[in-house]
Amino acid sequence: MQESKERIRFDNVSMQYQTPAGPLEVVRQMSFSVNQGDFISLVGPSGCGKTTLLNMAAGFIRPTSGAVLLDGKPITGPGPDRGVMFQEYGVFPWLTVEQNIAFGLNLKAGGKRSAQAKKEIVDRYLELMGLSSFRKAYPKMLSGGMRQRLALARTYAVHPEFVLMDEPFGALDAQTRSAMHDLLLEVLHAEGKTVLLITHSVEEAVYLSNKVLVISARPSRIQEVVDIPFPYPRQHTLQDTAEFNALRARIHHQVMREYAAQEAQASAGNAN
Amino acid sequence: MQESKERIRFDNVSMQYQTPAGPLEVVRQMSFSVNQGDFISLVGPSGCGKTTLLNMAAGFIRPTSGAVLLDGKPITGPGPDRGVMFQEYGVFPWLTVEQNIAFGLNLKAGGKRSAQAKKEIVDRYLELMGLSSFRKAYPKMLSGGMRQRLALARTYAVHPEFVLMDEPFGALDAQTRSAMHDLLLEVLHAEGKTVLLITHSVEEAVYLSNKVLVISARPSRIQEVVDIPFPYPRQHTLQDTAEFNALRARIHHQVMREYAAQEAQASAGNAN
Amino acid sequence: MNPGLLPSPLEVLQTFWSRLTQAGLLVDMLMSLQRVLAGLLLGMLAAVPIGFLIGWYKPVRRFIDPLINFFRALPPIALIPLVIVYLGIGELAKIVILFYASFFAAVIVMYEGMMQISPVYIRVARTLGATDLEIFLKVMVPMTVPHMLTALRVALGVGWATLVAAELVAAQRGLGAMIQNASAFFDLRTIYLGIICIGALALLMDVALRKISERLVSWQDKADS
Amino acid sequence: MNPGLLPSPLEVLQTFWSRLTQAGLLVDMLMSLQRVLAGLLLGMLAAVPIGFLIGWYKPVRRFIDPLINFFRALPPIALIPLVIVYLGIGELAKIVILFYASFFAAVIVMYEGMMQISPVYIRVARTLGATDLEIFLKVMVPMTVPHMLTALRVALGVGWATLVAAELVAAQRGLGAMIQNASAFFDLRTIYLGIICIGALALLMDVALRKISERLVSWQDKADS
Amino acid sequence: KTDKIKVGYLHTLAVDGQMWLAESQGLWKQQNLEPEFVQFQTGLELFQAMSGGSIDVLSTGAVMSNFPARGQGKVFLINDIEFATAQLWVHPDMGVKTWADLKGKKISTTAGTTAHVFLDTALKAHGIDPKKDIQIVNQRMPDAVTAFISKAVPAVALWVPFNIPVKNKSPGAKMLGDASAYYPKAAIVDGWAARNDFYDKRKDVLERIIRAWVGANDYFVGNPDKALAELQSKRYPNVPLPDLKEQFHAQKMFTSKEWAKRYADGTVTKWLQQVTDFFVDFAHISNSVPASKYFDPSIYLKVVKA
Ligand SMILES: Nc1ncnc2c1ncn2[C@@H]1O[C@H](COP(=O)(O)OP(=O)(O)OP(=O)(O)O)[C@@H](O)[C@H]1O
Ligand SMILES: Nc1ncnc2c1ncn2[C@@H]1O[C@H](COP(=O)(O)OP(=O)(O)OP(=O)(O)O)[C@@H](O)[C@H]1O
Ligand SMILES: [Mg+2]
Ligand SMILES: [Mg+2]
Repeated sequence: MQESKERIRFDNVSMQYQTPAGPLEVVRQMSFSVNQGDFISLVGPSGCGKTTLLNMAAGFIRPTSGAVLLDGKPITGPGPDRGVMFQEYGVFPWLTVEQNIAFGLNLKAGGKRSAQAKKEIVDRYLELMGLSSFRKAYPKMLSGGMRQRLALARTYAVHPEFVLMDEPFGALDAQTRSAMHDLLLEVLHAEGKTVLLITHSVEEAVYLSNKVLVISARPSRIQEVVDIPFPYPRQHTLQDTAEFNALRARIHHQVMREYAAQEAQASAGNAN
Repeated sequence: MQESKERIRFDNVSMQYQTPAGPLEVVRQMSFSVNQGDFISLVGPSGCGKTTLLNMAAGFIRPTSGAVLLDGKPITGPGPDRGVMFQEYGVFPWLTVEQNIAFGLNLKAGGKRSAQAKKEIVDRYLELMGLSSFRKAYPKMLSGGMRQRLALARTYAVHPEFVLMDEPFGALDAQTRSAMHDLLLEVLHAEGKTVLLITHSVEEAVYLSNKVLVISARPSRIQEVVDIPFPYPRQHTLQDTAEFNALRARIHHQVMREYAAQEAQASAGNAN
Repeated sequence: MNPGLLPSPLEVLQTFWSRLTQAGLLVDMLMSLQRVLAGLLLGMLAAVPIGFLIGWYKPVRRFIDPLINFFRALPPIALIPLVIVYLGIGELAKIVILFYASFFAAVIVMYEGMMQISPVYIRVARTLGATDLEIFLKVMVPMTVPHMLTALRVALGVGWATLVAAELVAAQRGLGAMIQNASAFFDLRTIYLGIICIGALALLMDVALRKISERLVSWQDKADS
Repeated sequence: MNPGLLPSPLEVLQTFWSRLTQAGLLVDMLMSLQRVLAGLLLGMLAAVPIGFLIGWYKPVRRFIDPLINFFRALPPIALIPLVIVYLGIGELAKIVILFYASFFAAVIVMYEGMMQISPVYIRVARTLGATDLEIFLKVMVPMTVPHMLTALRVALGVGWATLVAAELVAAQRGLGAMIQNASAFFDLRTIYLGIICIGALALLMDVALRKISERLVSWQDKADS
Repeated sequence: KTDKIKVGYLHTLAVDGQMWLAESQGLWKQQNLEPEFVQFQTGLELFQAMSGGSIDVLSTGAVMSNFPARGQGKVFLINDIEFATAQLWVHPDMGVKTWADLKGKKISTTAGTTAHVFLDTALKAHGIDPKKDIQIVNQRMPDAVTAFISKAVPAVALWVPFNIPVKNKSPGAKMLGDASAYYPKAAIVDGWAARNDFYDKRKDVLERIIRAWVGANDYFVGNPDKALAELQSKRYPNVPLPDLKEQFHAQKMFTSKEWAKRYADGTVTKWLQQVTDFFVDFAHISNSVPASKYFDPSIYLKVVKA
């Protein structure tokens, strides 16, 4: 992957939440950028502020200080250029599976498409996600993993420029997950999307990304930026190579240290 | 682990859901039993019916045919003997973190404990889960992984005889997850609990259980019952042994085949 | 207690029969039904977008909310003089009073419902590029359908309960007018007949509404044990 | 339009001042406030458990629901004869009418609220060993606090709007009595003064209620953009 | 030994004038009565309260001939005649200048009240069928007057003091007639009724009520100016004295001796029966009690010899 244009930039970003017990510093002076075509993964201990960072890029919250820029301009709100897959899915309970997928396509922002074109997109994702036989079902009839896949399909269907994903494969079994990886790489490879992924699986991060950001415990900073040198397209066999496993182990180790720090801090009870 | 008394028995259980598109057969004639002190993991493709099986043991739904028995008597409803950790957590949004943990302790079923004893339990789990500094926070201020840990704490705090858990560690990073494994084994080891665990991590299943049930794609049957021969207490180093990894790979392979079957079925669109 | 004050069910039944056959009870029922339906319909049509507005735009809320809380507390009877002066004593005047009552009962339920929508759905819609209007139409409206139905049920009861007041505006026919004429002459049987008719019609409408609402919110995951 | 039928704000203000200083307007306000509060309180006390019962026990629902829908549509005015005959003309009679109005407005909101509680919370509580009563007290009640507050706000408006009817029962003092006495003399200024006082008191109560409710439901994750 | 009694009343001069005069002159106390006065808004609630036992006796207007005819209460005392208190007002500029012009028009009034009874009598006297030729718009009186002033209806049958806002706010309006035109052939009387069981058991109390009333009534008839000034200052502070005087002149009063004659010769009974007939006709009262049964002149005649 070549060096390319900077798109999203976190510029000395800090974030404090107001809690009843006083302000809680979550992110401290963090800077990094996401270039065109990047696939960046964020790994770090639970509660370190990954969702917070993603929400900033999505435009739902603003940093207490510093700025999050998109093509040099501060992000002021969400937009269809940045597709977001939420940790809680946010599948619309009042819509059927196929209506959920079609939701974005039927918006004005989804552009003009013929009914036939929309149907084709919906059908394609229904099949890719293994939900074809549930197209008319309401979300309450789906299993946890099926809901997660539905949310994925809905995000992919509108073909956003950026894909921001918060643990998008957490509720999937190993095999479904692996298929979802392939699909994601395929979609990206075909369309040159830029991705920001939050994951707890270091393996997943290494396999998918060209860059892994290891985030430290709260108040979080960037602990390490690991460039992943494997070329795209990637094959499953990559995961069996020694280089892959060495990288994985190194990052694993890094995260581990972070966890210990977080532990110590939590026990001390000094954060809140 | 020695052969011991049978506690929960799935006896030729079948389950059909009514959907607008007609009945959906999820579980087909499944039989297995859970003995006193067992730690049984269920692995299988997303949507195969794992949560359905757990809900039967918990007493929320009844099989369409067959029976789920507890000590020989059909299960007619939920009870405090069977602690359940739900896939959606179900953390009470109107209670603070510590109130959530104390919820079960303050019920009549929680028995009589002094305020001091309750506080000790709550404090202990707050610390074990790394939530001490958030004791007065409402769930809306927690991250996804923190909510999951809170739900765990609430389940453990009442010390149920059976612990039924649905992907309890899915939202946790590798290190937190590992700590949670230790905690679970510790709790079990100390108190001889019986556990039924649903997980997508074969590694986790092998590391924790004495028996892994591989469930097939819908309509689900038991594909294989794998006895895990490693003695308790277990050490992390176990995961680096060849035996462990051989078992893991075997089960992985099994699940993989199941996934392919599920795939084929979904594409055919014959389920619904 | 003086038994003469409470007519027996049989007497009410007799009155029912004689009014049905001779005094056009059906016409009264129909007139009242029409008015309540019209008031309810208009009330809901106004309550839904206004409930949305105040649930959505903070500045609007700050301005409109006190107004709504002031006006919804005013007794519908108090409106009658105003209505007569500005709208006369025709059908419109009565419907306006029923509109008033149903609107204010419904808008507050709508508004509180809007406030309880989980923010995640709105966020999702935004990231998919939904405009404010689309969020309203495609997220708020379907999510508040259960609240809308509650609002409608509340408004339905309030509407019928206001009927007598509405028909104080010079109604010649209608159950409310019938009750008033009967009270002027202490005709208790007809008063109770009218009351029972109102209750029965309201009950029927409510049953119908619940049937519809079960359909509309079949997607909801309801607790049943 | 005839301007003589609408007193100017200044005239109403003058009337306000003279009634405040000479005619004990404060007493009227206090009396009415007391009655509305009492009716509201009793109404809510009944609506919460009954809303729970019908939201919870299907058999009870099937039996009580039609009754509630019948009675809540009855105009409070229609109750007056019954109330006078059976409860006399004392304070109790007026409060019962206000109770009636607030109860039926609140119970339906409560009940619909109960029906919308996500079943997962009830399931969690059951697995922790909660009894029906504990589920009611520790899950249903806190989860329906937002609905309870909505119910209370709805009932508040309905209560004030029913005040005039309630004070038809031989009230000597109170804003409703003041309005009625003034109507007997076509004293428009006092009528409008009374109406404005009702609106203002209701508004104040509503503001107070919202302040309390913001506290009580601070745990809720609300949409604000 | 004093007797406590609960007295319900409507707050209008024709109904509570004598009652308040007796109070201010201490006549109730003289009769060893300790009345508790409870004000009501309409005759309906008044009679309901009496039937329910909340009050013992009541003083009211034309409904006197309605409720007792249904067996609720016994009339034992007459206050005065609604002489010119009931009036018909019209808008000449809406095409109603004469009685004949009323045909086919809407007339607002409050059903079952003095005004309605008067309207019925007057229309019949002018050859207009109240059921077919005109349309009665039933409203509460303030609403009826509002409708008339804002010209939603061309005519209104009202009672004093509602003539005052009409005069003030509709200068073009004209009074077509009042109830005095039909006196003495027909008259609407105001007066007192007692609860059935109270009437049966406590005739002694009713006698003492009459005694107190007689003193006040004769004072009122003898010194109307003084009495009105007193009533205005104590009981009608919001009604200007001239308005109150106008109301006074609209009602016809007699000394207690004069009343005794009319009790004795059946005139009062006849008047009551006429109004009862109206109600029976209008509201289809089945097996109504005739005035001769619900009106008992004997107690009054025992106190005041004819
Ligand atoms: N209430 C319901 N009505 C209809 N179908 C249902 C219902 N609940 C579950 N199902 C269907 O039953 C099947 C099994 O669901 P279940 O939730 O048990 O799967 P699971 O194994 O837990 O999957 P996951 O790993 O994704 O959570 C799914 O296909 C789902 O669509
Ligand atoms: N609205 C809020 N108010 C107060 N504190 C908050 C709020 N949202 C998040 N936090 C706190 O900020 C910290 C970071 O939260 P965030 O959700 O970003 O974590 P995360 O890295 O996504 O964790 P996880 O992996 O568990 O999802 C947590 O300690 C959380 O308690
Ligand atoms: Mg997160
Ligand atoms: Mg599941």
